[in-house]
Amino acid sequence: MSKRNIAAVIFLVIVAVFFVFSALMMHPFGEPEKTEMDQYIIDNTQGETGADNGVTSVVFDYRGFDTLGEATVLFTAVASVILIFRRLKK
Amino acid sequence: MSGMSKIVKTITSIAFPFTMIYGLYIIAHGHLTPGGGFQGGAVVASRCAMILFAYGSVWTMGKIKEKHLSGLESLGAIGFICLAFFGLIFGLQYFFNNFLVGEKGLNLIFNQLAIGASNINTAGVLPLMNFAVGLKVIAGLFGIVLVMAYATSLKEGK
Amino acid sequence: MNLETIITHSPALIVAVPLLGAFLTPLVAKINDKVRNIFVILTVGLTAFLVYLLASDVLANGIRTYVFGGGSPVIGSGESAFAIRILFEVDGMNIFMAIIASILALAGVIYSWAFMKGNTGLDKYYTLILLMIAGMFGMILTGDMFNFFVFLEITSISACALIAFWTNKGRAVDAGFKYIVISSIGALFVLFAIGILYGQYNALNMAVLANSMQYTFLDKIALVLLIAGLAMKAGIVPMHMWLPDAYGRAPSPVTLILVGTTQASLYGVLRMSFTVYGGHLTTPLKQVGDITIDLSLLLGIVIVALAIVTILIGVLMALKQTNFKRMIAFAAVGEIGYIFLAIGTAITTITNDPNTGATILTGSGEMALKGGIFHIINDALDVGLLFLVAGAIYYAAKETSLDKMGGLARNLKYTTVFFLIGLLAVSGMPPMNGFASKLMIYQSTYQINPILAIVAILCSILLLAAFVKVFHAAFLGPKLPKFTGVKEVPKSMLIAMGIIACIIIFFGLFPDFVVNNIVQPAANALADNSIYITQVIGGGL
Amino acid sequence: MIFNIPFIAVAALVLIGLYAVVFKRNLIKIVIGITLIESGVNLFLITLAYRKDSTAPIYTASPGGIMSMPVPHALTLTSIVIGVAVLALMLSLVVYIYRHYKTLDVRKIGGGEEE
Repeated sequence: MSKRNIAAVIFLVIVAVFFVFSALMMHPFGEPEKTEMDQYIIDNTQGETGADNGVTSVVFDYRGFDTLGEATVLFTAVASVILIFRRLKK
Repeated sequence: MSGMSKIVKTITSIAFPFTMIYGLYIIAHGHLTPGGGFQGGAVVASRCAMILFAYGSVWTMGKIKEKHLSGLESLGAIGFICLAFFGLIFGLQYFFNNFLVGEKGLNLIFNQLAIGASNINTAGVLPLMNFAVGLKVIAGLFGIVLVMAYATSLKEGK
Repeated sequence: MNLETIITHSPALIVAVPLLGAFLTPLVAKINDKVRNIFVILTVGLTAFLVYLLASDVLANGIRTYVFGGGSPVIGSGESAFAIRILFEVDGMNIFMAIIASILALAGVIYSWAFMKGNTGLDKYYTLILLMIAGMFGMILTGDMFNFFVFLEITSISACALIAFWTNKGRAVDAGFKYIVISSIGALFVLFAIGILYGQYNALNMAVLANSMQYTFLDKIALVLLIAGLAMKAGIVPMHMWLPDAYGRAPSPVTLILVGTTQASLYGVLRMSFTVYGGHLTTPLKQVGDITIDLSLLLGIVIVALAIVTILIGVLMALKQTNFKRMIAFAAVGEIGYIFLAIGTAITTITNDPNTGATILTGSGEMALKGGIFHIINDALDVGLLFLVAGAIYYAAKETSLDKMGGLARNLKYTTVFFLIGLLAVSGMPPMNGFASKLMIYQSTYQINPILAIVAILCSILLLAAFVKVFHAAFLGPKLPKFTGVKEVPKSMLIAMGIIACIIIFFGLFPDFVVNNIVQPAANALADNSIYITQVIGGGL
Repeated sequence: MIFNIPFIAVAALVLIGLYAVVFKRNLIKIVIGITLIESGVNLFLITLAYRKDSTAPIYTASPGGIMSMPVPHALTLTSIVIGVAVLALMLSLVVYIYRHYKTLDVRKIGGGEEE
């Protein structure tokens, strides 16, 4: 085993301990402690946005700017792939 | 990538309109049922990718070029960001304001804000944004798949 | 629309204008190349103008928030307040970073005009440049954790494609792949941390999170993940491998903006550790004899140790490089180490105010923080100028290897002057800006531990030696026959280098002006997070 | 503790992905590793959304009762699209790396002419 491998194993073990600890210490599955923000959205999605689908009202209204970023990511990916596969000579 | 056998091509052609309409339905009803612009767009784009596999990338590239798809995607993105910019001009005058719902202005058909009143024409800009994003996702995902398939099918060094 | 309206909306517009420009670029490019270049420069210029307007307002009137979609920023008050919409919150630190980003973006776009001429795929190149700029501004201005992640990804994807711009060179593609692997893993760590914080507090807004932070074990894990993920993108030593490759292989204007995105990740580290976790850095951990080891001391020592290693590796590796751009890239690693040295020194001195209980910095800590923040802008400008000079040499002489250069000063007069300015600035010589900030860092670290200051000064001198060697090898000496046809670079490249050089000299001559007007508000914003929280929560503390 | 099995699954997915990224020599396997980490994080966000006995946060034909939290759904949607973008970009770069070096082994790439 080379030095690089030993370092990698140590890194992985540390990260593993972190992740497993955090998984064990999360709140019990299905019983989040605080839900005000989401409860507000569920209660008001029909009254404020007129949408039946709570997720759509979050995606396009409450957190619309994230969706703009998400659309931009896709746009970036298309531009990147076309740029990378372009012809290099005219 | 050359095309597949005749059976695959025929089945793809027959299934094409149904899956297309399914995807468009998901986009149009994004604010009412599970789904939305991204999900419906992915359905339509995967349908287009299926044609790509059935008929081969060279054939598909002859029908539609990646620059057209790129332009279409730009159009969807511009539509989306313009709807966001309209919030600055109308409504509460904030970026990303849902200016079509509320008590003033263009509220004749869009303002049914109550439990159970939602319909295809409610929710203000949400359906419009769904359409813009749907267009973007269709063009974007299909463009990525098309360019990658076409470029990798060519001989190296071209 | 009057000026006040524009200033009100400028936080959103600073991000939205480059985005709209990027979406329009493929359509505008159909007209012709010149119109496209002018369009891109105008878009970035408009963004820079908006940054100027916002900066003049924020520096005069204090912090400013912008709610996407309108309405009040939070619902409820005090401990139970929560924000449902995305907020942009602009304080001294945000606007300081935005100023850096706007300078780099403008210079990069102007420089691209002549430098990139003759390449194919320039429509997509300009689109991606605008997207990268938009992502950088989004990272800097946002007050929402998940929004930060989204813009982080936009910058990494566009930057990766631009690093691999010259796809006929295998090493460029390799560098791009390395960059995307490192930065997507870093971004996923950040997203995991955001998920942990969301699961705990059901909030994504930075101010609301800072307000309700309980500092449980899970929060500590989230902090580690956040800092690890962002440090990967900022190029701190264990994760610096991608940086010289990416900086060295990318086209020069891309490298310039890449420096800006690296600084934006650095800003992320500062924002997370000082603002989101700000009030809890003095949590006592252990009592050893008379000394109480609190969290800030531990975190500070770790950061200082990493910073020293970063400086050493950066400078020592820079000494042995033969490729000009790679050498500057290692110098850039070293410079980031200086910033972290100052930040770490500042963190070690955080204590509780005996009267009010608020977290404060003691004397030398405040100077260290100011020096570190001042060095962020100096590092961006100095390293950026050097990269532009390297690009100019490559453009004129088609040569990047230091062994094969010589006597270029006769042919490239202005470029030589700009290189001298950058050389003096990056190695911290008076009267350039690098001296002003490094002096502050030396003074403050000397009070903490003299050895640190000595190591820092020595590394700075080594850096000077390395660059003087380059100056001698590339610009002085006999004229080589193969460089007889070399002409001075085109005007647009000279203008871009001139802008940055002028700012460097201005900062060097009037450091007090800069420190008092731009750096001080940024340091204040970092040192005390209660203003940031109160602005959103509305005094419900 | 038994109720935290979804979170442990998340940790396992992320760790398998990290293992692939750190130890595998094949570029495609590294890409797969990153996608695994990404799936783990997406699963994590979705598990955060669940509340006991809850239905989807959609009022059309809703049976009533508690609804699960809509925000993590939106975040996951964004995260998935970002994942697709990153995946497309990485695969196109891998194609180019293969064209240059005629191999996908990380130990053999990175050399070549100094331009």
